[in-house]
Amino acid sequence: MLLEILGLLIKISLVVGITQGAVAYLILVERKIAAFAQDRVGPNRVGPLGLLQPIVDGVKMFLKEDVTPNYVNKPIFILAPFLTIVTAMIGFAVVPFGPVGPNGPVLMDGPIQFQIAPGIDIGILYIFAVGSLAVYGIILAGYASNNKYSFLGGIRSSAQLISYEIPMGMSILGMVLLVGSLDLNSIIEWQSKHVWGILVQPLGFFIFLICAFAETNRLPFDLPESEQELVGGFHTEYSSMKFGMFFLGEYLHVITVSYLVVILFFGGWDIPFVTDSAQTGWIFAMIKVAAMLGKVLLMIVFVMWIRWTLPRFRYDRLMELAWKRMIPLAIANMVVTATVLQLVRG
Amino acid sequence: MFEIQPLQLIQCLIACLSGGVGTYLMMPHRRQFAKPGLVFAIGLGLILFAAGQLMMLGGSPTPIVSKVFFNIFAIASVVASALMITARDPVHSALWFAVVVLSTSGLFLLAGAGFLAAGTVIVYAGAIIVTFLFVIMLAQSEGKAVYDRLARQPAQATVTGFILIWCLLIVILSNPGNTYFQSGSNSSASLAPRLIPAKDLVNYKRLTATNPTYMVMGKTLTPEITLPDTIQATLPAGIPQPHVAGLGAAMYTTHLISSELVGAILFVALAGAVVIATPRVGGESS
Amino acid sequence: MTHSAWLVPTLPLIASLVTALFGRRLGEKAHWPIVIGIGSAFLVSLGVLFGLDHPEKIHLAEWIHVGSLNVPLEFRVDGLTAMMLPMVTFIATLVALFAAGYMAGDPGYTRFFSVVGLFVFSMTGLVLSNNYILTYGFWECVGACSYLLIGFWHEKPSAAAAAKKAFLVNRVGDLGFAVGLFWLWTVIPDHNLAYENVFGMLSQISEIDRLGIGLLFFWAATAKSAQVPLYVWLPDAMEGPTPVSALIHAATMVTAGVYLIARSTPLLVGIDTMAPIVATIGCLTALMAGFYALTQTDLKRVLAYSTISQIGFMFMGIGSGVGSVVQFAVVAGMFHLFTHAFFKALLFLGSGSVMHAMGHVIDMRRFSGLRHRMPITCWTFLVGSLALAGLPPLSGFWSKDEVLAALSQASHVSEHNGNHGVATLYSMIYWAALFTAGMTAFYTFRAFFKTFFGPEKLPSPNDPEAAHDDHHHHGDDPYFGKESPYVMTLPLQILAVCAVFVGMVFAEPTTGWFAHLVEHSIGFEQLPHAEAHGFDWVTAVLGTTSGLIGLGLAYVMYAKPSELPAKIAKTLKPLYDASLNKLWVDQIYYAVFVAPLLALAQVCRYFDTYGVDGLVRTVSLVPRNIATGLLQRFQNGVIQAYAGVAALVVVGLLVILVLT
Amino acid sequence: MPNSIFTSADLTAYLAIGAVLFGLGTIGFLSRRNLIVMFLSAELMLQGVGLTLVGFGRYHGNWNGQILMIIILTVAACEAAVSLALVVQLFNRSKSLDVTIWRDIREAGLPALVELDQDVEPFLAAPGSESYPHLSPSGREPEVSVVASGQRAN
Repeated sequence: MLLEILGLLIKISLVVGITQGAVAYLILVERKIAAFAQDRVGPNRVGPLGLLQPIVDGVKMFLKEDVTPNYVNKPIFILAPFLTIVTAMIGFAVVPFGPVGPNGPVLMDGPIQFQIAPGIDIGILYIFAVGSLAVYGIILAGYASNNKYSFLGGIRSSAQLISYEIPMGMSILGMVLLVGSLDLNSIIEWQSKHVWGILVQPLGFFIFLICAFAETNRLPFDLPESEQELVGGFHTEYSSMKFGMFFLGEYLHVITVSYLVVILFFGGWDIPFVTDSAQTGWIFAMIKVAAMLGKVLLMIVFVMWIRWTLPRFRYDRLMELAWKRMIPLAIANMVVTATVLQLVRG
Repeated sequence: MFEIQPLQLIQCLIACLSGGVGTYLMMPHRRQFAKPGLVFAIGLGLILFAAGQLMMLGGSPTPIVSKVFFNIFAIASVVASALMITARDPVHSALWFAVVVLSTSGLFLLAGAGFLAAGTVIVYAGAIIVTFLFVIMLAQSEGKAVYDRLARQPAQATVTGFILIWCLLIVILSNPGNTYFQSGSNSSASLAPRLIPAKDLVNYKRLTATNPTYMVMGKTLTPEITLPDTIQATLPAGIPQPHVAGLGAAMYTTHLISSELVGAILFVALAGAVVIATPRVGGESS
Repeated sequence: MTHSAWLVPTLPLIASLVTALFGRRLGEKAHWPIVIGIGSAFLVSLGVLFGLDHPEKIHLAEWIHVGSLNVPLEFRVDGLTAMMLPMVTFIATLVALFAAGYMAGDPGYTRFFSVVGLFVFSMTGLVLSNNYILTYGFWECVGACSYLLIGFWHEKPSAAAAAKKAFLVNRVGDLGFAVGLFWLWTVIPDHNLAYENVFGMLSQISEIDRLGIGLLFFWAATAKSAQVPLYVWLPDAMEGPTPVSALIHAATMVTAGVYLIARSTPLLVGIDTMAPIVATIGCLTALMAGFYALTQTDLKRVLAYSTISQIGFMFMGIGSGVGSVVQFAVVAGMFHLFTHAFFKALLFLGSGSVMHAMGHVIDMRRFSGLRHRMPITCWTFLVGSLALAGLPPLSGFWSKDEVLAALSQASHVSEHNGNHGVATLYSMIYWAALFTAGMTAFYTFRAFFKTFFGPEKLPSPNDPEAAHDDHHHHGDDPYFGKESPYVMTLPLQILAVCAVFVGMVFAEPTTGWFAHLVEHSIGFEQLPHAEAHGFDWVTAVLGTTSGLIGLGLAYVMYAKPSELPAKIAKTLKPLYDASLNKLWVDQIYYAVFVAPLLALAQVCRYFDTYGVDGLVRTVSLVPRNIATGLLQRFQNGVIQAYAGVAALVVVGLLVILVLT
Repeated sequence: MPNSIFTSADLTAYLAIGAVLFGLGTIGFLSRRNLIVMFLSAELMLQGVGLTLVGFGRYHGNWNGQILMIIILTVAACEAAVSLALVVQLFNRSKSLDVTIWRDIREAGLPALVELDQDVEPFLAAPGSESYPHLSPSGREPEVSVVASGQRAN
């Protein structure tokens, strides 16, 4: 019992530490990609190839003066960035980083599970539930700042996030129907046994990807913080590490979403013809973890690439896209999948 | 039938009294004798005390982890709801309600209703409360309106509410099944059918003991086996519990019509909300 | 061919449905389905007529089957049917063609044709049905169509009132039919009201029952066929479009009563009191209507009264069926019905053509001398008038002659049987009929001369007579003052040809085809009949003379403008007023029937307001006082107060639950 | 715990918490005057009922409780949608969320039951200059959308 709890704590600290560190370097990656897209060099002064830049950035964040304006709603103003980062982090509880199940590498009489909370059979629902809480951070930040632009940003984001949650939830239903389970690990195993999700659910993948961009407030859907219209959006009044937390939360969301895309549509740890769920031992476990990480990295790079490729949407177009395009498409995808399944399985 | 233990009765009364006084003190009202902040703090303390009494009343699950989490969620939900109904700022109200929903979801999770827990968070916390916040922010951006700082007849309301709570608690605690299962004896076995019909008991036993699967619309399903403890003790262990699949099967077979009706209601509400909220062109409302 | 007779009602029904469903899309072509449907129904009924060698029964389906009551959907083709079907469909086809021109541009164009199709369906079904109950059903359908068509321009208050009046008066008659049916149902042992069954069981029905049933049926017929005392609806029915007047209120529907009595003749034969009653009522109607028609200024009303009068002739013919004359009487009545249909439809369509050209003005005082402007209408109208006046050798002559002959024979036979009173009655009716024939010629040609002769004059809004002006503005009417289009004059010419020849082709003295046909109807073989009837030269001469006198008078008075009519009107002022005001029958009906009913309704209303309502109000005072005194204060409008009460009620329930 | 035994003591605990939530919701509904807080209180009562249902369902070992809770969830969503639409309409008419001013269904001639507004607990404003957001239009509306909406209106 105690050992279990200890293992759990180790896993949690590992995940938190790695993801936080990853975020720091993701910012560097983003800046490099931005520089590439704009035909610049990018940060290259701190350390070799600018590799120490994230550390310096972090130090700067911590050392800056933390300004809290006196007209803000203080409790909520302080609560908002924490909410953002917490909701972004706890989603990782059910994400499998590698193989999960009885075939994992054995350590101290038990297989290691590359997942903080194995055996939760409603993994996807959990992630959606947690993801739906992410809106609080933004809307409360906007409200508590007591600032016209922040407020508008918060209002915009709440409408945007609620709207895009619907098609996002519906787009994965096709995969859920195919697999017959809400457990992320089962979904990966089904894909390794049969075929990657993107091949059987291309429309679902497409809708999910677009909604993921909107849910993470990334370009071309970063309306809540669009600089030209709203100064800085909901985080205009924030400074220092509170601002850093919003930044962190955004990148954590990107990582979560990338994991989801990889798990749902790109087979998770699966490499065709190489891996399957029956393999045991450390070597295969490491291969699987690496495969998963690689795919997630590619996905993150894709997200950043899109940022420097597409211009921002107008707000009414954004809502129209959700309600008039995405939702009908998602419903059609679901109905067609269900019908075909019923016909095939009888 | 009034089979409540005197100790429980007294505990109940103390919890209700302290809770009632605490709630009354926390209510937004005219205060002349003390600072509002102090009164609020005293009320909150009383509420916490009442919640603790309540925890002692009801008992809690046996495994230690579950016990801890159960108590955390229960106290959080009770205290958060008390704060919700007394908050001056409606935005705070909504946020406290979000806390209530989250802790209730935790309780759902502890009762084995994981799907429902996630669903409640998605629907309530993710959509309904956000919409409420949205409207509050549009309608009234600061909690300084007169009607938010002045409750309507707080004393009468609190008394009514806590009489209701007290009655409910007495009814719950004086449940005949309560004494039957707590004593663990078969002395009042004749009362058992009030909890679960004898016929169903036999069926459950037969199903779970001899035939662990049964057919629903051509699909094989494992029966749910969560039963009152005395009966459950006699059953073979290790039969897996279907969760979402079982819920879905029950929902779309036994409760099919209800599901359809709910869908219809949802559709009608959608249309109704659109019609009501759309501003009339050239009408009196902006 | 006879077995396909069921097509005759079915085709118009389909056409009607097609028009009703797709009429909007057809637009100006909405008449095509109806013209084609009725036209093909006419072809089928021609086939039925020529292919008829023996009566045939067509069983289509079960309709009502309750206990011992079994009403099949069954058609019968026999002589009467085979005679009626082509007549109805032929005239309906021509009227539909005419209406295609007449109704053009009317907003209710498709509705009109749809109802016309429905009407033809009902009428052909009525004559085809082999069962009293089915007949009753179609009888009501016909009435409904009539209601729809009279009230076709329902936005006009007068049209709506006329439709209501027609419907109500027909209700009064239909009551008679219904009660007669009930009576018949009780006296027929096996409750089967098929014609052959009823006529086969005559021996088992007592004479008094037969008389009662017959009188009730005749009561129904007086309403449908506009006889005294229920004729009042027909003149008002002229509010409908003129083609409707031609089709329904002259040629076909109004003859349904005559048809019913003719069809039921086997049921009534042998009852001596029945025939004189029918003949008397017919004679009275013919005289009265003819009298009214003398002074009418409205062209359509003249024709309407002449229709009533001519149907009176038909009833006179049927009513002369005493003793051995029965079969001949029926033949005479039905033959007059047959010929009358052609020339009356012709006259009505002619008047429609005049109306069309005059911008829907029909008052004869406002136009005259139209013979040069509308030559085709004029000549066809002349043919119709001659036929109506009964001048040889046109069709009206032959049929009127047969009616008169039947009357004189009835008188002889009664005399022979020693029934002096009845004989005297019949001879009086005979002379009255001759007089009426003269009146007919007079008013017909009065209308003809006033319309087509004299100085040329067109209606204009400045006319002092146009006080109650119509709302039709004919400023841009391309047909104003001109001959009607081809689609309207063609039916006129066809009908004119028919009006000339149809009598000669079918009449007794020439071919005897008609009598031969009618004798092949169900039950008619039981009717007593004398040997072949020769041509009655005396009657023919007398009738022709009477008609010529009427014609001559009309020529003298109206062919050229003269002071003569006004002088005569002044001399015979009481008679003139009586005719102009139609003997004040409408006013008498109002005073006798409508006013007492209204008074009774008023009494009921006051009883309801003060008696019943007063009681209810008194009772309601009790809770009201309790509410205002005690309960009102709880309705304070604050939702939370209500919710608090609800919470306390829950507390109370819980207390009860715990303590018990 | 989901896989462990659910005793009647557990059931009692669930029922007790449900009852307390229900009662507190009642109090909130009875005493608060803000329409939105009243609706939140009603939702709180629904949560209490949901706890009861789930507890009973678990205790009896069937799904009925959870299914009823799902139905409640749906109805709550509908209620939120419709009621919020109504609240927005009411607010547009009276510029206030106070429920006590909507008393149109009361009998005539009854006195007002609400205390007068002068005895209000003081509002402790945050020190310093305040700038509350006022949603005034910033900048001109894009002309394209005006033309488009004009065409749509025609």
